[in-house]
Amino acid sequence: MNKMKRTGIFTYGILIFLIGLFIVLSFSSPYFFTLSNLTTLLRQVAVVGIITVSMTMVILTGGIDLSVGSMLGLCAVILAQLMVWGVNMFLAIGITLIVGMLLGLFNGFLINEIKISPLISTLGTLTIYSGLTYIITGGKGIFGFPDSFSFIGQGYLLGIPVPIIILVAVFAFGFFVLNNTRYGRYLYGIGANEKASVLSGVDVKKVKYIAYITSGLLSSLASVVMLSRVNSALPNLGEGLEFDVVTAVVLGGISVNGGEGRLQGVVIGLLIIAVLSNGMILLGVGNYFQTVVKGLVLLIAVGIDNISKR
Amino acid sequence: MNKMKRTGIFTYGILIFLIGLFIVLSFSSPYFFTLSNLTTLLRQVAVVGIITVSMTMVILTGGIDLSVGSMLGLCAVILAQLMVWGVNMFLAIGITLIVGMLLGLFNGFLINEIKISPLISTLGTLTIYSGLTYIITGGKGIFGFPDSFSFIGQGYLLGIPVPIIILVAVFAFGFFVLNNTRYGRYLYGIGANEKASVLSGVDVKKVKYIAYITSGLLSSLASVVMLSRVNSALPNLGEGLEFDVVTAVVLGGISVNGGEGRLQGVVIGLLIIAVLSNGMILLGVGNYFQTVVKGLVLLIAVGIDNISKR
Amino acid sequence: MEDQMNDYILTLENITKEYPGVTALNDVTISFEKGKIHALVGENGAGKSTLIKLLTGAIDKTSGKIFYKGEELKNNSPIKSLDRKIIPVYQELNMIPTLSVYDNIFYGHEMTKGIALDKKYMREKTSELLKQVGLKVSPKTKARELGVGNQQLVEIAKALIKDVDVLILDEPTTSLTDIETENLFGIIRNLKKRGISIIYISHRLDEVLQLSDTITVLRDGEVVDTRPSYAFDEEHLIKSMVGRNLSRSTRNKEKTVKNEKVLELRNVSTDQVKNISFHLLKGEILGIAGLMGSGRTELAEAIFGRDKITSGEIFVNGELKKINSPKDAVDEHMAFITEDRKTLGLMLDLSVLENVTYASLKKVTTNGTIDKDEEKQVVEEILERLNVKYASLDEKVLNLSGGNQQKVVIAKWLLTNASILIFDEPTQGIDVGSKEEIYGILRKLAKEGKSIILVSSENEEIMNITDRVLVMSNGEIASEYKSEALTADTLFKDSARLL
Amino acid sequence: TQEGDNGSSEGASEELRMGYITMDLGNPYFVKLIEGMEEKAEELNIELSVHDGENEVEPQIRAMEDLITQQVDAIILSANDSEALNPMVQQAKEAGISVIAANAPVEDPDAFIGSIEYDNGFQAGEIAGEYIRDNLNGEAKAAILQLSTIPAALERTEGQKDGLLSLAPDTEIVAEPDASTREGGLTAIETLLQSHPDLNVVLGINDDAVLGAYQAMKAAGKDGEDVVLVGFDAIEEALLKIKEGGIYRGTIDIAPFESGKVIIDTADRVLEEGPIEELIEFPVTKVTEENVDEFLDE
Ligand SMILES: Nc1ncnc2c1ncn2[C@@H]1O[C@H](COP(=O)(O)OP(=O)(O)OP(=O)(O)O)[C@@H](O)[C@H]1O
Ligand SMILES: Nc1ncnc2c1ncn2[C@@H]1O[C@H](COP(=O)(O)OP(=O)(O)OP(=O)(O)O)[C@@H](O)[C@H]1O
Ligand SMILES: [Mg+2]
Ligand SMILES: [Mg+2]
Repeated sequence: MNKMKRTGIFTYGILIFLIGLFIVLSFSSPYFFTLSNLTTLLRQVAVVGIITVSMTMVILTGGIDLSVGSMLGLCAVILAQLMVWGVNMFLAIGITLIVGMLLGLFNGFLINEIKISPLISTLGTLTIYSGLTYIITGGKGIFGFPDSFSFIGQGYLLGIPVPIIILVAVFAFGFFVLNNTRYGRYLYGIGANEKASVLSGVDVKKVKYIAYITSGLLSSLASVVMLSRVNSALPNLGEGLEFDVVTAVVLGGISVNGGEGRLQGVVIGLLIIAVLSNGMILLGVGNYFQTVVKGLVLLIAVGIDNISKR
Repeated sequence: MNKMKRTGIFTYGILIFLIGLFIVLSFSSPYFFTLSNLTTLLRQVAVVGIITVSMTMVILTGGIDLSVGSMLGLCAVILAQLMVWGVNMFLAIGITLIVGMLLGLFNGFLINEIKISPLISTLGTLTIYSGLTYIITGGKGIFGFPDSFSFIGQGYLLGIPVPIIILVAVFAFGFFVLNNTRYGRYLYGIGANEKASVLSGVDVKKVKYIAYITSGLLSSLASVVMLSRVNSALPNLGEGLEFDVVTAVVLGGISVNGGEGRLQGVVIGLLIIAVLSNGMILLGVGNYFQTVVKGLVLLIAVGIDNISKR
Repeated sequence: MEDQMNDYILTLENITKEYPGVTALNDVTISFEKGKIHALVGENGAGKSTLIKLLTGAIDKTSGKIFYKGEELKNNSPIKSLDRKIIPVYQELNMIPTLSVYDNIFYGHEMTKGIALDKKYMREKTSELLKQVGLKVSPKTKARELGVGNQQLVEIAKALIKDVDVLILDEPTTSLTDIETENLFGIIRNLKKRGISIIYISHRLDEVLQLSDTITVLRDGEVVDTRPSYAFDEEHLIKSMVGRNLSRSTRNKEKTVKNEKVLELRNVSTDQVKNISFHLLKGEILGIAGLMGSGRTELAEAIFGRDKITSGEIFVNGELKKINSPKDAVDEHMAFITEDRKTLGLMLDLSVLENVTYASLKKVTTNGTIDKDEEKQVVEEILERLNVKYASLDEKVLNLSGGNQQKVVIAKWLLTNASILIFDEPTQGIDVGSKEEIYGILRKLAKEGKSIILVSSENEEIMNITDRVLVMSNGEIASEYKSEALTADTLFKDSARLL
Repeated sequence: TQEGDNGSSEGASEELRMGYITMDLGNPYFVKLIEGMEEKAEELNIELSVHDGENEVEPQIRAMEDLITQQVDAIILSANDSEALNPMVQQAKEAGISVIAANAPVEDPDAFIGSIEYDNGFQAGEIAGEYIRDNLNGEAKAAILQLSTIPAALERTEGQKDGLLSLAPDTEIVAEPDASTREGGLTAIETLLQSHPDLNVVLGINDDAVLGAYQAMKAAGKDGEDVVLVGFDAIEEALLKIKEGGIYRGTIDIAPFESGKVIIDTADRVLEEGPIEELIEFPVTKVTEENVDEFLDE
């Protein structure tokens, strides 16, 4: 039942593409290759980037989590409401992270126990979580947080923006888990052949639970960064985010069928997405053309990667 | 545990759910179970329904076509523009259908020749086609069609609304192809074991080309119905449609991994979606709650189906 | 050259096939005579399957020429070679699991009436064919519901339905029992009578000697010998395959069995097997024999927690245990080497290294972190011992030859600390030399106090390796023998007893 | 649509550079607004770049950051949420960039041009209310098509309801489904006509949705004197329907093209003369059959 070899394994093609993009943009816009712009760019991509790590884990098992944007929105709204009610900031953040994990747990429950496919499960919870968000907010924004809260999204530590530090830490964690732990092996193994994993005595359910809970956790961590960045919890915060996250992951060479791909590829996929939208804004590409260019670049990036693999 | 058959194959569970939904709604609203309302409901679902047939074909091969909404939008805009320029209606429709097939061909090309995974290929063209639509319209609507054009979306033939006739014809075609032709077998075979299909002498590329071209064709057929229904080509026509289409197909038990599921399941999936949104409007469910209910129903429907299979 | 063309239907000239890091075939020249049975033999990884795939266009050659009926084959592909009536049965099964048996048999060559499928005709024709190959299932059965052996028979039927000039069989008998094998030989001889040329690959050398007209021996991608079959005997053949003399062990077993029940089943039933009671002793090798479909695999799966037990009890080391999942079984120190390596045993897209340690990661991890150096060392050691041929530890298992893949499955379970090992057709596709090695390992394990259940369709294996044998028939245990007391004849009779 | 070609080339320092961040480019109102802005910008030799807010705040913040990096002269912002954008506005100002708020207020801008959504909606409601009062004895069954996921849209809907009820207090509002597109309006009204065959008033968040409602009403044969549809935005298609004198009774012209020009003018003034304290109002006009010709000429 094994499929033909799948496209999309990370190779140098996509790295070369990224470098090419860098060079072209540096020559086209004097603002692009500046420390300040590159920092801005990384800061902007932090929210998506944090979630790509857990999405990579989930997709490696052969699953998907479409509810990440909704979880982010719901967590942000809960965090905002707690802070507005005067709950201590750290406690509020702690509660939010736990809520995120519970949301992820529910996804895991649907997938493991009710055996609903990950696509449908998380499509369902995407809708449910986002509906809850609107119900909580009544469609309006929640704002008015302690000043210190803005540190997470807007502050600096040793001259480096805090979101970037968080992003790097999450990726470091991801690298370690995927490359050096037993759990990481199981993620790959389950995606490559779930039945064989079961027969090898791996607790497949547990591995999946952890993956989806991590997805909830990182979505809620991202919501903290996001909320601190935008300073107001609108119910549509995070809407459509799953699109960017999945694109970065798959562009980075993680096979949607699971079991294949490396996190370093995802770093590159993420950077391509970030550089591209930043670059087009700098160049003042017309908005409608931006859409076309984005699509083309996505295809060209993967296309070059495939051709370089022949 | 692994001997359990895959989740998502069509069984009676989902049919029972649909019947249950019918009964509940009939008791909750006196307007639901009327010929006029059921006709309206079918008419409304025709556009999505037409595309579910080709989406089923594509998903059976183990692929996906996310660009259907964009293709619909682009085709509608082209058809509108042609008619506004005074091109004969039938000629304009003919051209539009050919354009649809070409758009599908391009998807097939990316998947077959550049070997970009279907998800990424059609995500890319989703963006590109929709960008083109905005460029053509400049973001505004195109309107002013011959009166006779409204027949397709709003007319009746022997007392039956034309969109419903088209929908039924497309499904009949789909049933025949999937159950009674070689091509139908190959769709299943490729999805279940692509490598074995190659070795068995199946022209896998050709089969996939046809599937994606059909997807383009039916999207453009749907665009004709849609345009005739709304009477004005706005660039956002069809946006997000892929969501409904994929949901109906997967709810109907077509495995996203390909090779499994029956079109009769898709009919039921489609009806559940249609009945649900119609029912909630009739009952006047609050907008935010509608979202939550939709997600819940999706999960419960599939959940019941799974449990009935144990 | 010219007049040779009349006798030879297929000729390979100086064929070389290179993969990154491996030369699978090196300057191979072979000619296949029309209307003859030509066998290919060689160790695992010698290049036999590669040669077949080149012939059918499933892969491209690096250099060299192939002639068919006097014409050079260029831009070959599976579609074209099927059109040329070169019909292969590949070593790896190529079923469409979600389609029915009859759909599978006609797949790619469906019969139609107008544009609609002629299902009735196809079903009837399939029934006929299934009878011919000795498979008793309905044509409407889904392929995925069949065991490996039955799938193999469907593959053979799938080849027979076609109009054939050259029939290629790559290890068709690995998962068949003697009855189906004999049946197949009958079919092959018939085809030969009709002037059809046959290329036959097998590790069962007795079969090869009995069936073929010519034998070619491959070693490390090169042809080392080609002769008429009568010019070989088994010893000679092995020598030319392996490149040295191989001592083949006979029944010189040491007594290692201790009178201590490590596993006991009492009246165990599942949907597939009925009322099974037996015990396994410490240090014992217990054979399970039977016909195809007799439920041997199902029994193994029931013990290992893969199949639901509907009634009965299982005792491990004298204690009643509920084994509800393979994980429970592994926790009870059991191991299960499945017969279906492709769908149940291996993660084909993962590396050799990842596959081998997958079931025993705990051994090389501390606090969840893998000690990669240690892991590498452990893996290299076991692969060396099993004589596995691979380019690098990072290579995908998919790229290994069939026999080497099988060895990886075995390696994976040998690394665990299991004390009860269930082997389901463990030596399928494994070459003679390595088989001896594996038998040696089994005995050593028994001597160390481990207990082994060996499910096998090879009578010789059953009779030579085990201490005791259960014969299954139609989902039940028909009889039990001390291995010394068992003969091929009784085995055959008992297998059919409950049918 | 913009002149990106000479945009980033050096030596263009004489030209003023401005960035405009819209709420959502998928919305025809903003498309029109931008056209007005672009025309005016070209006239004044201003280089204008446009950034899509995609109906969210994150893209707007991102665009703010990018524009600050580029050191444009002025940022024009139609904030999707002022709370979210306030910090960025301050950052921009600290970086010496003038910030002009359009459509929606932010904290301490250099100028604010806009209108109050509630008031705009109220006027739309009045059109319907007046018709119901004068022609239908003040009795009617109404549906309001809303867009409940956007705060500004919620305010407009509130205004519409209040405006309607202020003149025709006996009107029964039977449903308020979400619908902001042609297909959405069509489907919603088709369905509502099943449960409320006597539904005769539809107010919508935009002309798009109401044009969909128009299709549904027509198809149901409801094109009599008792039917009242009132849209919003005054897009051409709606104006043509109003001119026909049928059931499409009115819409609200918020003059996007003109407003666009005003925005650029104001921004230019701010750069020359400094901040403007008072609110500069967009022209907002009720459009009905009586005055529709004035709007169709453009
Ligand atoms: N796709 C591939 N990529 C890399 N190496 C390959 C690939 N396919 C086969 N090989 C290598 O080519 C060699 C020959 O393999 P082949 O399958 O022909 O052996 P074989 O003689 O059929 O062995 P067996 O008896 O085990 O089936 C092996 O070393 C194998 O690892
Ligand atoms: N998933 C399944 N669903 C239905 N029937 C099955 C399934 N798996 C196995 N069977 C049937 O159970 C019976 C016994 O299985 P199986 O053929 O594996 O037994 P076996 O004695 O191990 O023989 P083999 O040599 O074929 O492995 C067969 O008739 C097979 O078709
Ligand atoms: Mg082989
Ligand atoms: Mg078996």
